[in-house]
Amino acid sequence: MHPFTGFALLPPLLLLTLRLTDARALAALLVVLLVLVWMGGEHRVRLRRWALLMLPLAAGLWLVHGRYLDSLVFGADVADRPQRLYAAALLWLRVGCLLAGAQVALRLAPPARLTRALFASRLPPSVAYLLASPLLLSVQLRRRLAEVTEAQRARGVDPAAPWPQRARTLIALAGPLVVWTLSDVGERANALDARAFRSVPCRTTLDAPAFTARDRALLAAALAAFVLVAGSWLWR
Amino acid sequence: MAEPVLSFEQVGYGWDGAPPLLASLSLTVAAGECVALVGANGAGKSTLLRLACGLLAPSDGRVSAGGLDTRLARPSALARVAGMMFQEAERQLCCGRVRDEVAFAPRLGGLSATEVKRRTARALEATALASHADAHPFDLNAGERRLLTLAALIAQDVPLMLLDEPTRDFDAVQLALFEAWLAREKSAGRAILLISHDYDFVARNCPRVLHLAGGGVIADGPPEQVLHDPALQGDSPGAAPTLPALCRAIGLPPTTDAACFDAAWRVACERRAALSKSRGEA
Amino acid sequence: MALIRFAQASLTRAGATAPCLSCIDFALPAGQTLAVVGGSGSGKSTLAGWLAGWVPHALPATEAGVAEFDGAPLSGALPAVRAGQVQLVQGNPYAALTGCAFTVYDEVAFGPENLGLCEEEIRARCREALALCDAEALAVRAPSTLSGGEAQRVALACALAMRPRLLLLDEAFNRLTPAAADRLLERLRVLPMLTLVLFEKSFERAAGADLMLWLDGGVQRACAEAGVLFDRVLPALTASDAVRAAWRSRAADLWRDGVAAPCSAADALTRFAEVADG
Amino acid sequence: MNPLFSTRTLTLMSAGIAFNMVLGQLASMLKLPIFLDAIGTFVVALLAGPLAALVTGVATNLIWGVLTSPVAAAFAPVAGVIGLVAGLCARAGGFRSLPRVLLSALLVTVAVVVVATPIRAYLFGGATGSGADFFVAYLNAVGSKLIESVALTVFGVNLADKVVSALLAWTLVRALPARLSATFPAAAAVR
Repeated sequence: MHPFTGFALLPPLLLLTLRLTDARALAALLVVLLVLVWMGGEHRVRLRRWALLMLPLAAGLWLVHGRYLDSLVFGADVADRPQRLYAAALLWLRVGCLLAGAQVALRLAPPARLTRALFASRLPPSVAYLLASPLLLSVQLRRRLAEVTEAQRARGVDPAAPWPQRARTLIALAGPLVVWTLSDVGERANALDARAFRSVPCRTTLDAPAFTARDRALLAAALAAFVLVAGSWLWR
Repeated sequence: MAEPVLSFEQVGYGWDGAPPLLASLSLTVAAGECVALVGANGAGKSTLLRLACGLLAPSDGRVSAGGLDTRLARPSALARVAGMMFQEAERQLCCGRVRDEVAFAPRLGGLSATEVKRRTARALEATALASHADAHPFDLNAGERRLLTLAALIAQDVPLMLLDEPTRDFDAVQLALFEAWLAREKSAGRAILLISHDYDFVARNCPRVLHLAGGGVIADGPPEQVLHDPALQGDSPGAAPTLPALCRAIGLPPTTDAACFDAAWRVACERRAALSKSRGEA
Repeated sequence: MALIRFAQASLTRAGATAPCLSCIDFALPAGQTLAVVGGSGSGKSTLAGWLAGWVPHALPATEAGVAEFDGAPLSGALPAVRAGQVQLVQGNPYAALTGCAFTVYDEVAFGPENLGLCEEEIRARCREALALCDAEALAVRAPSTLSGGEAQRVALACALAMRPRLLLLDEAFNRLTPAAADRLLERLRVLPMLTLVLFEKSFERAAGADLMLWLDGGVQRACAEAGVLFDRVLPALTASDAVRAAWRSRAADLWRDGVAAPCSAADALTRFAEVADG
Repeated sequence: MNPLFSTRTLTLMSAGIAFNMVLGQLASMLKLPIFLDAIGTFVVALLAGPLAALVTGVATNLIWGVLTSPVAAAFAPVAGVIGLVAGLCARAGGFRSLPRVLLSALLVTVAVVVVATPIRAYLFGGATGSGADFFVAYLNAVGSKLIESVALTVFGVNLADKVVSALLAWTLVRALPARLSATFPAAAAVR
């Protein structure tokens, strides 16, 4: 399956979450999406990522819209609390659905294939490069961090030190990483130039991810869903 | 005999899922020794250095550096005993100025400001980098950058120094500087274990050479004897170390010392001149 | 006609008053090999960047005098435009990695892909370049996990896959064993249509070239055959003990007239024997 | 034909995006009340100008939106404005000395308040799941309207964040190796 196909499902999903105004329907959608995430690879990481973002957001919304500070500290009148909280819950469910949907789409696009697809796409090479850069850099940064940690350990930096020394350790490890990333900017530009990057408008891509009939069908389905949801909204 | 600075006892090591890289390897390095480690690419030389300073823990056996078991000691304690110069200088540089880079390890070790300053000044002087003290490490050329990692090691002031390909980036002048430093440290009793592919350099500076192959030390002895192994030499006729080879080719007593060779060659030339002169008279 | 022509050329870095390279004056015909020698900080890498077309985008500087590649000015064009003609392999092999690839094969293919060549042509180039550098076994590895020597083979393969007319090797083999480096260099030298420029601080690696250019403090001191420059350049360069012994012997007048200076350790053995026997 | 961004600027922007994401992720993981997700944008603004910084900011949040959090995508215009204003300030000499850096940070903050307040108040009802939500709730409780509470909180949080970010980026750029900074002809003066 083409790595881009998954992302085509996001716009109709966005529209759908906006269209649904019933918390139960949204919750059902969320459950379906979370199950989809859970069924895919790396579900532990992806679900944790989802929870890490959604739980604090829930707390924040609850705090702001429940107006608990008002009633507790100032004794304000909060008769409209249920309505406010219901609206906040809808918002939370929408964000949660989108985040889960993005995780499903990402599952279909492993970094190496996504990068390849970006470079093979009709996007200008420079845009493809910028969009792919976090994927490319994260691999290198992780590798680099391991090297820096090793070199600094040899000089007495203890990655497992107790807290007071931890700040110092953090600086000793982050410093070289930042210096390297910035110094690397020049080298990387030279390397790209040396490989004739952007010298001709149309580059070839070996083993470009194929856009199969199945992708086309899914894309058509996504478009149809988009039209359907939008239409149903306009109809009312 | 005094306690060795570095000792490997029946050490085994292997990366996950791969056949063991090192197996039941034993060796000791004493204070004041300068030992070279040679062997093919991938023989495990760099791994051995990492084991020696505790960056890797052996899967079998025991490694002790300066009396500390590397498996148990904390990095801060090990850093007072063993220091390492990595093969790629860029990977260990972490500060924005040469001066701070040299002072990094002493500062981390919690030394007083005056002591840090003293050590930094001494290290910068020994490596002829004093005039670059305020430069950015990435503005130095490759040879100077390598000298900077040496200066950082000097300031760390450890009894055991592990150097991975220290001479690669040096030009003739920097190499002479480095060899002078090496000679001083040897006589001051520091233990040095280094990896080098420059067998002439090894023969000049390291009285003892270890040949690492097949997961263990297959030869341990003076450079001429160990380096003679065909596995270490290319197919070129100028077998390194080149000076003893030259001596043998022209019938002089083998030596790795330039001054000895020069003296012997001068004598040989004079004798021949006298001989041809007497022949001419006859 | 000369592929590279410099006539009283000099280069001044942006913001500096004194030139960082001056008196550069030589011509190199296509297919020949030039070795630029000098110690650390002598300006070798700057000259390499200049030849690679880095001025003024990647190397902000102004030039004076004549500096031409194939009859056209060396600087001014966008570096990417010249990539199909000139390739520079630097001493730090990790600098050659674009970071746009997840395997070595993709990294080597990245350049030809950017040229917009057809797929068979790209595959043929990758196969050939990897084979020439003995790097076929590395093809499936992740570029960031390569050791120094491996990365150097890959960096060279990346450059060769672009099929350059001029290949600049700035101490490009310093992480390989001497034997491996000699083998690679020998293969490059017999490639048809390739002009080589080596940048070296080792006399012996440089001595095999057709012409030797000596840089000292950014100034061209001399440009001649290795044997002619031997007595002058050796103090500034690294060399094996046997070659250095020959230099001392010549300096001390313990050499026979008519016996040439040695170009390698093996050469030194025979030359010393000639002096001793003759 | 010269491309809009040189290859050098392009690689700088990619590094800027990486900085933004790594630091922003760290700040949100540690639940710091500031974001730290614009340091890379500031660095690009200083070295390559307002346009490159704007693109860097927007790209950061769009990629982020896809990778981890749709909330970030909604704030993409804010990230763009940060880059634009910081770049303009840098070009006008706003990063030549410490007081000027602080003033630039203030200007960026004002711009951010104008753009971010409506997004935060209307799209997310004032909450984004960061430590700052507490302040919104508090201010809201003291009696201000939601939009005012949000604006005040956005201003306070962003002032702290932008001052820290601008200072860090300024220090970083000042400490760059000369060989590198010389290759950015459009770089703003930092001393």
